[in-house]
Amino acid sequence: GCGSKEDTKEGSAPSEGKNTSGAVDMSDIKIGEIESYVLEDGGWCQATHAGVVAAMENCGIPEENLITLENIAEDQASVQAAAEQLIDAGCNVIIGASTGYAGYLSEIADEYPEVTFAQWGTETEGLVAYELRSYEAMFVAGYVCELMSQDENTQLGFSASMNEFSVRTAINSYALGAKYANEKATVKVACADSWYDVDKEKQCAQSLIDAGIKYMGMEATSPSIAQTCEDNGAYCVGYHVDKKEDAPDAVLFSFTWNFAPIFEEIFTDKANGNELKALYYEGGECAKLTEFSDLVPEDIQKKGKELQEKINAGEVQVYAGPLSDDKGKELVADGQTMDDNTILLQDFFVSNVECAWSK
Amino acid sequence: MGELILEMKNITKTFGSVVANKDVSLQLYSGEIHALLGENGAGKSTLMNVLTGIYRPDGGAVYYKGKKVSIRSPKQAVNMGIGMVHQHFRLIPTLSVAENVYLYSEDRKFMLNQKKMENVILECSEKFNLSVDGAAKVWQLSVGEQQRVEIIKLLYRGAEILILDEPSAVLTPQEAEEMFKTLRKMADAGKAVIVISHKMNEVMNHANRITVLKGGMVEDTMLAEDATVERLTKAVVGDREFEEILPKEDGGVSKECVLELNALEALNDKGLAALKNITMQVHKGEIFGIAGVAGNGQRELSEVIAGLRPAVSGSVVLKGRDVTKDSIKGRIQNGISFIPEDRLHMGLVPGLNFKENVILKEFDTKKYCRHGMIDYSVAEHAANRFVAEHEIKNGGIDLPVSLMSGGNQQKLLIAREVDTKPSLIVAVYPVRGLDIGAADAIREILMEESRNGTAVILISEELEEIFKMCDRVGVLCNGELMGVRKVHETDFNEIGKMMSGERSEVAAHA
Amino acid sequence: MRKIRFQKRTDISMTRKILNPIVFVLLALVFCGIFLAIVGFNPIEVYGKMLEKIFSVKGFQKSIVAGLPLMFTGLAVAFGYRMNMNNIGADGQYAMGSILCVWFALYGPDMPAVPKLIIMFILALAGGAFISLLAAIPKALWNVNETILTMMLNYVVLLFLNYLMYGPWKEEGQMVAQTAKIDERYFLPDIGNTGINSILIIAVILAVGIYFFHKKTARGYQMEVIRRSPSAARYAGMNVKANIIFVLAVSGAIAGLAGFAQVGGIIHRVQADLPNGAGYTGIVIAYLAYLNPLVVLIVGFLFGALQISAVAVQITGVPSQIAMMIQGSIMLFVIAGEFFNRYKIVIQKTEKTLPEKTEKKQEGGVSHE
Amino acid sequence: MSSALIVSIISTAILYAVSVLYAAIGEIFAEKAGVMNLGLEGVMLMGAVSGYLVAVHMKNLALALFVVIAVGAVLGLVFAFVTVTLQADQTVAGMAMLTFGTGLSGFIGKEVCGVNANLAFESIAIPGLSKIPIIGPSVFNQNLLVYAMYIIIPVSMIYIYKTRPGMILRALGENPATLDSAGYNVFALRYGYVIFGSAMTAVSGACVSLAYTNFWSDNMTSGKGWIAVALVVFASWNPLLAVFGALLFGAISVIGVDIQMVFSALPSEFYSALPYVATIVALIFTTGNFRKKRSTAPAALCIPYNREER
Ligand SMILES: Nc1ncnc2c1ncn2[C@@H]1O[C@H](COP(=O)(O)OP(=O)(O)OP(=O)(O)O)[C@@H](O)[C@H]1O
Ligand SMILES: Nc1ncnc2c1ncn2[C@@H]1O[C@H](COP(=O)(O)OP(=O)(O)OP(=O)(O)O)[C@@H](O)[C@H]1O
Ligand SMILES: [Mg+2]
Ligand SMILES: [Mg+2]
Repeated sequence: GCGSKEDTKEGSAPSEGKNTSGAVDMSDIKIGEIESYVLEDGGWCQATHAGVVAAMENCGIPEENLITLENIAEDQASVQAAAEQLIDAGCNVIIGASTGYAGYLSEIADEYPEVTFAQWGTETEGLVAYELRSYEAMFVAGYVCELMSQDENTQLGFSASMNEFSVRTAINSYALGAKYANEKATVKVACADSWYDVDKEKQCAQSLIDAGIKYMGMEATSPSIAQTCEDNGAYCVGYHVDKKEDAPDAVLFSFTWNFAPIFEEIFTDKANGNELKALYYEGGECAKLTEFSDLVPEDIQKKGKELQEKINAGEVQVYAGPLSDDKGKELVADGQTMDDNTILLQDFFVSNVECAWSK
Repeated sequence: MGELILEMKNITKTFGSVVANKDVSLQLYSGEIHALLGENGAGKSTLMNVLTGIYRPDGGAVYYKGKKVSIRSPKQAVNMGIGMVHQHFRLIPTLSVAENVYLYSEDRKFMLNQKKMENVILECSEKFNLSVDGAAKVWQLSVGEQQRVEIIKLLYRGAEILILDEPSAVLTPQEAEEMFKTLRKMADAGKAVIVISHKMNEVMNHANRITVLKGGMVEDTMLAEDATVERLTKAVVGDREFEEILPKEDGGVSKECVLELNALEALNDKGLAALKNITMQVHKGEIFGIAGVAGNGQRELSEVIAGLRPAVSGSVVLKGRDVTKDSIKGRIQNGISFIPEDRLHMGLVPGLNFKENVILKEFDTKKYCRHGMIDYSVAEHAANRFVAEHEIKNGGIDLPVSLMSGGNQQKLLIAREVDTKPSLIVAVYPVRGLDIGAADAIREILMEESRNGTAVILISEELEEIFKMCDRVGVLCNGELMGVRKVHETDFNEIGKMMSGERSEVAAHA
Repeated sequence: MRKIRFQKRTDISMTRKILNPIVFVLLALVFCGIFLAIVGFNPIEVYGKMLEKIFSVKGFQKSIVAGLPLMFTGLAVAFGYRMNMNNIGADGQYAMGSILCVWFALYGPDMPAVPKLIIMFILALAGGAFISLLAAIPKALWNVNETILTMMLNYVVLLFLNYLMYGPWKEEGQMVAQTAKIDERYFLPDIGNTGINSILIIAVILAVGIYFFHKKTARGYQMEVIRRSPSAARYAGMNVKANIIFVLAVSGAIAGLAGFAQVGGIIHRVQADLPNGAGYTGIVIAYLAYLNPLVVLIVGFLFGALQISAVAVQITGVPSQIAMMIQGSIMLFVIAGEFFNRYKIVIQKTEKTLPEKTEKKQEGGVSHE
Repeated sequence: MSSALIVSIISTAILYAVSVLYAAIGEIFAEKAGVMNLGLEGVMLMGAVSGYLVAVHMKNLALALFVVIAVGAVLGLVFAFVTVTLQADQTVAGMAMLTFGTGLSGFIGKEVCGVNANLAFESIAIPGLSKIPIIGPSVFNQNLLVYAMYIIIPVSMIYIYKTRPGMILRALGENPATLDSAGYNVFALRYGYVIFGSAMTAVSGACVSLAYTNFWSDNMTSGKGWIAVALVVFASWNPLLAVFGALLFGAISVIGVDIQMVFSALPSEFYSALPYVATIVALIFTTGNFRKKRSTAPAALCIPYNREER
């Protein structure tokens, strides 16, 4: 829920500290959003932007209080110029949506104590970081896919963009979900080595299909994976945003980022003059799966939803021991769970990931 | 002579500040061969380029068959039947001879038929006695052969008015003779021919009328019958003192051997044997002529000596030292100086200015260079010295040499080469395309050098020149040295026979 | 009837040379202004914001920061092209320079700042030169097209860079695909309190050095001869192969310095995709600067300013793509405008009709090409 | 390797190859005419977006293709005006085209970003031929743009090397002055080929947005234009060699992904770099003058023609 006007008035007196900026009226919150690519990318930027817009609406911040800068490269001059430009235009909340911005925004955060810099990623000095427990939803995705593939007894696949921590999180969670459904399940991974490359993404999907895979997860932006699956009678789980439109006959459901609750929390804290947290870290509603499409059988849909509820209730832990990586090294001992910081910055692959390029 | 077919009236053409043509008027009758004479830079090519639509005149008019025409593009000129063989060839090096000819023809068939085209070329070249291989790519041809392709192109297209810009410059006297016969045939068939030339004898023998340009203006026009060498010379070079070179005296040549070639073999650009078992010596203070029809290994010989082309076997010995394996630079330092056939693109850098060209060969020697830095003031000094010593005319030593006339370019090139104090000069067609004044100056420089003890290899197609300047002459045919003669012990006849492949075993070591 | 003719100018005055591009930049802005107005934006406001940004102190500083890597890549490309060596691999050379540089800064031995920086500098040069040599050697020995070689190497080196950034060299405990910051002792200082890093001084010294290299040295002369006539160069005994290797290596080394600039002077670390297309922008800069190293610095700065002002344009609601379009238009107008630097328009009275369109440029002058 | 895998590799490689070949072959024609356009990527994007816009709004593929060609032609006209008439530097003009095209395509494509056109060039199996083992399903079960390319390749080879206009084209890039004095209109010819090349490049864009995949997104060609530029040189300005190069590149990058999944111990970046490394190696072996081969680059490439220049 979003803080009302009363909440604002009730708010504690402005306290000192970098992350507090005193109470402001909700309608005085002016947001500057910095994106590395275009808003309509059908991926990350689109998801972030949708979250910002939804949060503003929920909080009653007028639409015109948002300024968005697209295509801001991750270089110092551009990022800092963008932030300063936004601040000059009156923004008091700057949202940096690309990991690469963290260092540059952190450098200038000091100069603008009244401005809140909300930055995607891990905690960074001077910034308010936000992160999602995306692994929970991906776990369910892997679970559902494995249930579907069990009849045909095929391996699962995963089409990845880069060998990077957030991608690895998606892969591992997906694989663990599959394992949760079937102890023997394994996931084969193909990597495009690019955040966006229509050709490579298509080739990855094609190679997975050629290797006999029928169900795959993905961490990629363009619709080419979904469309390749559709052309070959395979299925995939969409990523970033709802991908159903791209290939209705191939997309089972999608993993989506829902940043609205987090941004709402940040805006409310800002409006109330609460001390802002160094890290806003959410799961559940924030990293969620879309509705299952008809391609997923009823009973499996039900099982999927049940698992989701169990996770939300804390009954199932995704990164629970015993857990070892693909080299056999123990990651989590039996009866323990992995701490979130390790999950966020994971640089391993779990044992049932078949990934040639693990380090 | 037939009726007036073309008339140029008061043509003026300027390039920036250069006035290339001023009030030039010219009449052309069908059935005549009209010769254009004049110094380098007199404006002959420019005038013809105006006629073929390449340049647009600033003033004046052209009348074709009595009607005023404005020739705006080469296309228009070609369609009117005006065809030109340009001084700088207009050939596509990567296409075959046949394709080049076909490109220029009126034939508009969509598909190409290589075999048929080659056959047509074969016929055509047989008919006019201009032998070229239709299937060969143009880049593989010698300059002389390329010239032949240009002429075939024109003949094949069948123009009404034929313009040839210095066609004989790259032909042997025999070839030139043949060509003029062909041109005469065309003229007799009612066509009009304009020939630009620097060779007075040829002009007087073959032309009907002669026009001399000087400084962009018409200096004199006459019937060929009225022409004399004196009159033409005066018109071309003005009142300037003009001495005919006297034939070289026998004797006075040292026994000291500067260059020795032993059983030298080399390949041409096509990878075929171009030099076969060449053995010869050149002595100090001697001018050694190489006679022969172009394309018989002259270029390869000069390049092997200069180091631009590797020898397959045999050796090049300079002043007793085997330099066969030496680099080009090594040979330059050892005193080999080379005046190449393509003076503008190999001997000089056209886009660079005068003084930058002066230092081309010695830019990194003590003369011009200290600690890796070039001292341009020394270069400027040398440039001014060259200008003064050799009466080189140029727009200023800071202008690109491409703007200088051919004669002056060659003077610059030779002045630079001589300035390196070489022990051997290899000069390939050094006076090709030069006006008589410039040619004379170039020859005089070479003679002077040999008098000072430099050995000179003079590759030339003009036997007259060889007989006047050389001590000995060797004849190249098909890459073989047919024989070597002292010029005083032989005659045109014998050399001519050797040029056509008759071997003569008389030894001629001085 | 009047006839428009283009007459070649014999000499072009300095004022014209400087004024002409300015006029055509303005024309480009007018063109884009009309476009902006059509799609519903106020061009005056948009341009106002742009100028405001460029002429603010911060904007100026940012423009220099953004322009610095471009200056190096521009110098690199211009240096290569002075001998007709088309080096479009400045991106990869820049990346390799930064990799070696940051490697030494982070993992090299601890030592005083000056020797450390000198070694970093040399390694950046070496990294760039190494990549460029991979193209230079096949070019020199077997005349393999250097344009394609350098371009392909870009992809390879950038994949290598990203491998390091996402993999083994990634800063511990951080998400960002970048190395840790180098030790503060090894930061290059700012120039006084201008907020501009002293790396600019290196760029200026380098540009002046290259300028005199071309003008005065025997090597510079050789490059000029080879550029204009390789056959004359061979004739004069110059070692064309060695010069190709030399020129490409130096060009790559200069591009490598962009990496040094980042590590030593700007971001003090290396991140994924660091070059960000600077090598390609460098091509444009080099050509627009007529390959003159001093002009490269100015054009490099202007491109930095353009990049920064593109941000400002978006503030007014104009999509980022239009900012890009404006950049493209400016480039197109400026080079098209070059024509009027070389030719002047003469309107003549004639009795004839206009000549065909394609035959406009027939009046010439003394050629200086 | 199973035959299904071979079929898949071949057909994916073909699909990839065709999407760059339109641009590469178009550019071969333009460069043989003496004009180089480095900004193929910009033109490609404009082609991709305009085709997609028409597909979304008009639901008509033929019309989409027509508009793509028209847009490419208009961009070609602009490029020709700048480089042929105004004799501007072709390198910068190309880069300007790249920036301009990328920007403009992104802008006009905003509204169809993420919109599914549901209209694309679908694979059509050729009766009979598609039954041949391996070759059939990989080569003769493709979309119309691929089949058109099967025709364009031999036609362009015949055109360039066997016809009179092709010979003129070869001459145009070598020595325009020669053609000029032989009465050909050098300017008109250059305009024609530049426009043709640009239109072909735009079709390459359509291959990406309407056949290879079916969507539009900003900058979606992600570097294909540069690959096409490289391909032209790689192929020594010969369309057939370009086909070979494009297939090689496509196949290696597909196989790279396949072996990436099988062989361990190397980072995936290594496999992603393979096609580029292979291009370098192949370039050295095919164009290196080990046997004193002549350079095949058109001699007048990038040099504006001006009659009075000398
Ligand atoms: N395109 C051009 N641009 C500038 N100047 C030119 C051009 N063409 C010719 N000139 C100048 O015009 C003058 C006449 O040149 P032209 O080539 O007509 O002389 P020419 O009589 O043919 O000489 P040559 O005997 O050397 O062939 C020369 O001074 C030359 O430098
Ligand atoms: N401030 C400037 N603005 C625009 N163009 C310039 C400027 N300064 C120089 N140029 C151009 O840059 C080019 C290179 O300049 P430079 O002074 O090196 O010329 P150059 O004398 O031809 O040099 P070089 O002799 O080494 O070739 C020249 O064409 C010149 O017109
Ligand atoms: Mg002439
Ligand atoms: Mg100069």
